[in-house]
Amino acid sequence: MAMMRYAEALNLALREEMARDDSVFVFGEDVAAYGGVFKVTQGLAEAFGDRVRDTPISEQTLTAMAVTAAMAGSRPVLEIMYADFLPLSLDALINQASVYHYIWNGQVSMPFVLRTQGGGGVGTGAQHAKSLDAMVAHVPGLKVVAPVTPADARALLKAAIRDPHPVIFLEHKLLYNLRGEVPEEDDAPGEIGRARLVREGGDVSIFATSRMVLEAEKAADDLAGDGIAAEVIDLRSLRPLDLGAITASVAKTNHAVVVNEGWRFCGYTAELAATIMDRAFDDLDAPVERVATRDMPIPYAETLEREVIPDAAAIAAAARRALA
Amino acid sequence: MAMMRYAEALNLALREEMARDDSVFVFGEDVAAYGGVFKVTQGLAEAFGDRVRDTPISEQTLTAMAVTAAMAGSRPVLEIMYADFLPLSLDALINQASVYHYIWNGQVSMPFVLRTQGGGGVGTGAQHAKSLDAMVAHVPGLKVVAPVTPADARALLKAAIRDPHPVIFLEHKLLYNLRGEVPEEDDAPGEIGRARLVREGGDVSIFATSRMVLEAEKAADDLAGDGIAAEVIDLRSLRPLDLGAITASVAKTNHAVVVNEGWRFCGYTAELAATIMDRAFDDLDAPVERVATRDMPIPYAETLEREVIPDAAAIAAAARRALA
Amino acid sequence: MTANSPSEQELLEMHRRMVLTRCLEETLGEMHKAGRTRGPIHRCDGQEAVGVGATAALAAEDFVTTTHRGHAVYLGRGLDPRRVVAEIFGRETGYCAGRGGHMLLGDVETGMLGGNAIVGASIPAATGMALSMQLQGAARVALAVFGDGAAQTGICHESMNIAALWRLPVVFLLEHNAYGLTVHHSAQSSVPELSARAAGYGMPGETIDGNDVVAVFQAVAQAVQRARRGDGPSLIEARTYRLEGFSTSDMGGYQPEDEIAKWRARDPIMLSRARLAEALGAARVAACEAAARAEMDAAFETALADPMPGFTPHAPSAPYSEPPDGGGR
Amino acid sequence: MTANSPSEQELLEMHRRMVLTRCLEETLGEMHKAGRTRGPIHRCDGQEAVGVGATAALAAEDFVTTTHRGHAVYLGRGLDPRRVVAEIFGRETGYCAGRGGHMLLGDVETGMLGGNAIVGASIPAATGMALSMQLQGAARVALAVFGDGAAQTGICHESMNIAALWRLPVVFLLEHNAYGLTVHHSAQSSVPELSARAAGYGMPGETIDGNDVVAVFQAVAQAVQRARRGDGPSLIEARTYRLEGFSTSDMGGYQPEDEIAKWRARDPIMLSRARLAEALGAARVAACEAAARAEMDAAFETALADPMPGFTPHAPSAPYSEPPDGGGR
Ligand SMILES: Cc1ncc(C[n+]2csc(CCOP(=O)(O)OP(=O)(O)O)c2C)c(N)n1
Ligand SMILES: Cc1ncc(C[n+]2csc(CCOP(=O)(O)OP(=O)(O)O)c2C)c(N)n1
Ligand SMILES: [Mg+2]
Ligand SMILES: [Mg+2]
Repeated sequence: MAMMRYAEALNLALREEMARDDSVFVFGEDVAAYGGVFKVTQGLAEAFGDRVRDTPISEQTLTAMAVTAAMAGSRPVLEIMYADFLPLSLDALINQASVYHYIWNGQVSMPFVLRTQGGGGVGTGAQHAKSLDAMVAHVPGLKVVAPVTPADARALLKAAIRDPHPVIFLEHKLLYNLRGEVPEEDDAPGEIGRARLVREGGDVSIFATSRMVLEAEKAADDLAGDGIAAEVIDLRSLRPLDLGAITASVAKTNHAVVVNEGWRFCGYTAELAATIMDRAFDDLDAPVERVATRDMPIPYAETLEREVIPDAAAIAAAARRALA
Repeated sequence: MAMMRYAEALNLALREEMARDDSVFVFGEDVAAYGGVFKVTQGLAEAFGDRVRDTPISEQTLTAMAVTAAMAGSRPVLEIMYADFLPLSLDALINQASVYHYIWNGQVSMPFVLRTQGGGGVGTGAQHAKSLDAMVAHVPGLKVVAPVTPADARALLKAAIRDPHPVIFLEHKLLYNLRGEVPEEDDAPGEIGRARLVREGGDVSIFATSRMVLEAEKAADDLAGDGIAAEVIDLRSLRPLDLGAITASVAKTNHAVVVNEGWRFCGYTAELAATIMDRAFDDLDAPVERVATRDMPIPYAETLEREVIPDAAAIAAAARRALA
Repeated sequence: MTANSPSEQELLEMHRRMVLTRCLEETLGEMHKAGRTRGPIHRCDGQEAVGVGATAALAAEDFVTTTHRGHAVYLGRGLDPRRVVAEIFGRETGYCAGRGGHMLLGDVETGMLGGNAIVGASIPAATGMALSMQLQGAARVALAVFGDGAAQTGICHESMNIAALWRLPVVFLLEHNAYGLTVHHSAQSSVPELSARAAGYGMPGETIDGNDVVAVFQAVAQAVQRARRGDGPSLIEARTYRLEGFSTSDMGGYQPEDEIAKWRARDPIMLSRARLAEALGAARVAACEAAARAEMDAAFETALADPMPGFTPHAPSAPYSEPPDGGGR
Repeated sequence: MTANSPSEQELLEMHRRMVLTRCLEETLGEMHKAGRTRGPIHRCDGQEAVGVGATAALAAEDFVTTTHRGHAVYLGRGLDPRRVVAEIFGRETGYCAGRGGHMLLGDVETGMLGGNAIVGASIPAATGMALSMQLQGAARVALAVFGDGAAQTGICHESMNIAALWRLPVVFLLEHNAYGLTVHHSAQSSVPELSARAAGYGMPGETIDGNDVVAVFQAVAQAVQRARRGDGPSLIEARTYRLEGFSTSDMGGYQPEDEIAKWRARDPIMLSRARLAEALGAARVAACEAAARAEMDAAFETALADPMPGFTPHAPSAPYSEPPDGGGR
């Protein structure tokens, strides 16, 4: 076991996979010489030379190149600096990556990873603070993961790199400095598609993603003060979903809150709410409560931004509504 | 009243609004000399000259230009030939159009319309048959409408052009030849945000969008054979939703089926199902049934395509499941 | 004779593939009129020299990507006509078991990866394959075929910049047929000669006669050599013309008759036939053409008798299914 | 003296605005060190001549769009320093009531529409405004300021092609400061001189000294005249240098010391000061600078005392609310 930052855990996973498999390469803006603006790729260029490349600012083409470099035998790991730029990647994801495995009748697989980071809270403004999880999760053929702990960051990035299909790997700007135990000796990849039970509880299930898991934990603390036992589940994998974990928890608590930092309307919480209704309708004593970012651009000023992005208080309030 | 094709009704609306307001202009691929590949803009170039422009194949920039041309005092109507290309427009929609009205504190409005057409059923293949409604409906500050009848096509396009905010106008390749009555003498714009009651019924509510409304009507016929009275509601406006119409219908029938031609996971039916649960939980006797396109690329061969895109049979089966 | 001059045998084979393509297009035209095709079909009559000449200049292990109008590339690359026709008609025996159709045909065996109906997408596609080859240290080249309309897309610019910057082994072949859908290039492109843009990326650019299969072969062969040597990409603008309209759903009216006539007089198959007849005698050429015609006829006959695919949700659609136990409708 | 030569008064005013900008940047740097800024701030120290010289060449009714590094454009365009500072510190009195921050500042009054933090987005933004002006028959021009990194984006290509094709009244001003974030232009761009790309669109292109405010003014004034005449767009590449790193979150280490020193010796404010001192006397220039400094200090003092905005969900956020009765969390 070693304590390390989330960003360091990602760096470790990249190093391990690049050392293990020559076909893995890393590219993106500022990832080589500078080591990435969040320092996730630090030192990789020194260790792996040309397999780590700084690129021009051309997200659309870089994503399309990841798809076909993967078809041609490489395992690209592309860094898109902010999730806000995912719209630039979407054509390649929807009209290329999503298509070929099925349409070409299984002739090709596309083992690439698109790493990006989203989320707000630090005054980066409307074009650098969004979570567009729902947009990528909507695309068939993509897997979407969003680890919260350093250990999961490492294990799931390794799994993503080894996966024969495209994986969108969602990080969060406020997670990079989070420290946690990482079992250095165990270098097995994680399993994509499994949720993580963060905290057990019998009264209400809170299903959250990415940094919202930390807010959900705080909300659970708050609720505990009122004698409410909240179960907190970190979904980890946004697609595919761990349906077993979800339905088992709702069967126990009969109340559910779903939390995601993206916008609400047509957002990721809609799928979670609809899926829970579909799979656990008879277990539900109240409608699933959705906690999401307000349906508006994210303002710069701190006094405004904090009203727009969800926090522990909003989650606790939703849990209380569910139980009311 | 005049009988006309859906495409003709759109053409009429464009003519009327261009004649009424000099600031309206139309641009897009093949819209001028050829009159549009679906002939919606036929004759406009002859009538309005330079205000109708053929463009290079540059969707990303064309969309961004629509945003700022609108800011600068024009009312652009941009045609994006296939909804499959909406990913190319998304950066301009999410990172530009969505942003400015709020972020600039109300200094600007952006009265532009993005017309496009989606949907499958005629062998156009994985890159020309999709419905990406959920992607645009997710973006705050955009309105999204999808008329089904020629009368609504005309009235809502006029409303969209006059709206001070961006409107995404979703057509369907299989609707263009649909004929219907259009009240030529009444040239008032429609009202965005109002659903249309297509058929009354007391047993189950079917909420559908675009061409799926026609399939829902066929499903209702089929269900009627079994003595099941289905209420069919054409949402018309995907954002904003007509919540009153939705909750009133569910209060009456206690069962709901939601239908959209986009993919299921994180798709538009998820929002509908979640919203209905949220607003009408106590009225629901069964979970909301979702009918959507299978989560996979749309195959070319007819034998495959028809298994992937929803039809009346799938809708009727969902209604029967809801009532089971 | 330059180092890139095709042998007589190669010339005859290119001719055969052009004729094969023309037979495919003409039969598709008839089938369309008879109401037997599904979805739009983009014929390349008059442009066969581009796809055929270019693919003839590739090695077996090279890659090629093409557009919605890729029939000459498919057959130029040596794909089996029967399986091409089967794919166009959505049969289980098609290259993609009917899932792709004529615009999205892909074949891993021959590196034909693949047709692409998003305008411009063939460009970054080939560039990505070239990057993979460079990283793998493989002397394999990727050829991107794309249209004059596609040259105006953002990904064309981004790809050319990246390819030139990194000296990727890719060849950019701009198939300039004067129109992007119904719009003349003068209303789409700010410059009449698109090869002029190569200078903005510091790579060689030239405009050639795209109706001369030998000129195409030679220009592409030279660019392929350059790429294989590690000297980076080139841009070749092959001027040609689309004789049969944009697609089977084209309502026509925008291609002037005299323009069509002018280009019909320079039909690439006619030009090639004349050249070959001189070298090999008219009889040998006629025999070659007849064989090609017969081969394509047989391809249609067999393919049309092949079965349509049945829907089996989970093979190879497994990665798409969500939730795991079914998803979909 | 050409027709585009600024008067002495204009020169002094440009100098004042450059100094105003430098004071803003330096004070922001101090505030950042003191932990009083929020989010990244992109300073333009050393590049002031580009934004200031260019906006000085515009008429009052023209439009300008800029980047995440737009301070010289804001102040060059004559925006009120107090409201600029207020916006940077998220105050209710800022140009956007604190909603935009320093990267997304917009002001309809002056046509400063606006800063943009999506790299490249200022280019189609200005092009769209120019299209609107052309259609309205207005003799108003749109100026797009963008970086050398932005020149590699697809929208740059698409916009230049469309603007040249339609002869739109737009001026493309490429502010080449040698880096895109931390990456040197030689690792981003396939050609050393980006003005070379203008030829690919059939428009004039030139590379100028971006640290000489007069050179910038003259080049932009000429391009603006051309655009206003209806002769279409131009590309101006202004070579300059970013003295203070990418942003306040830059960890440095990639800009060589001797490179910085070389450019520091050509500081645009120094160059302008020397020229003006010769013409007007050092005292007058010093007085002008002191006044600018005082104005910016006052702007900070007032702005920092201004209130933060309070959250009111529905004004002007009405079009966003969904469902109508609240939405959001
Ligand atoms: C991104 C995108 N925009 C628009 C279309 C519709 N479309 C299909 S082909 C075509 C014209 C392409 O012109 P060109 O690249 O010259 O190819 P050609 O058809 O002439 O072979 C258009 C606009 C598309 N398929 N993809
Ligand atoms: C589409 C997009 N990609 C990446 C970024 C992150 N980013 C912000 S500024 C920048 C560098 C821009 O370089 P340049 O255009 O030269 O402007 P400069 O910072 O030098 O003024 C990058 C990569 C972004 N904001 N938008
Ligand atoms: Mg063409
Ligand atoms: Mg720069």
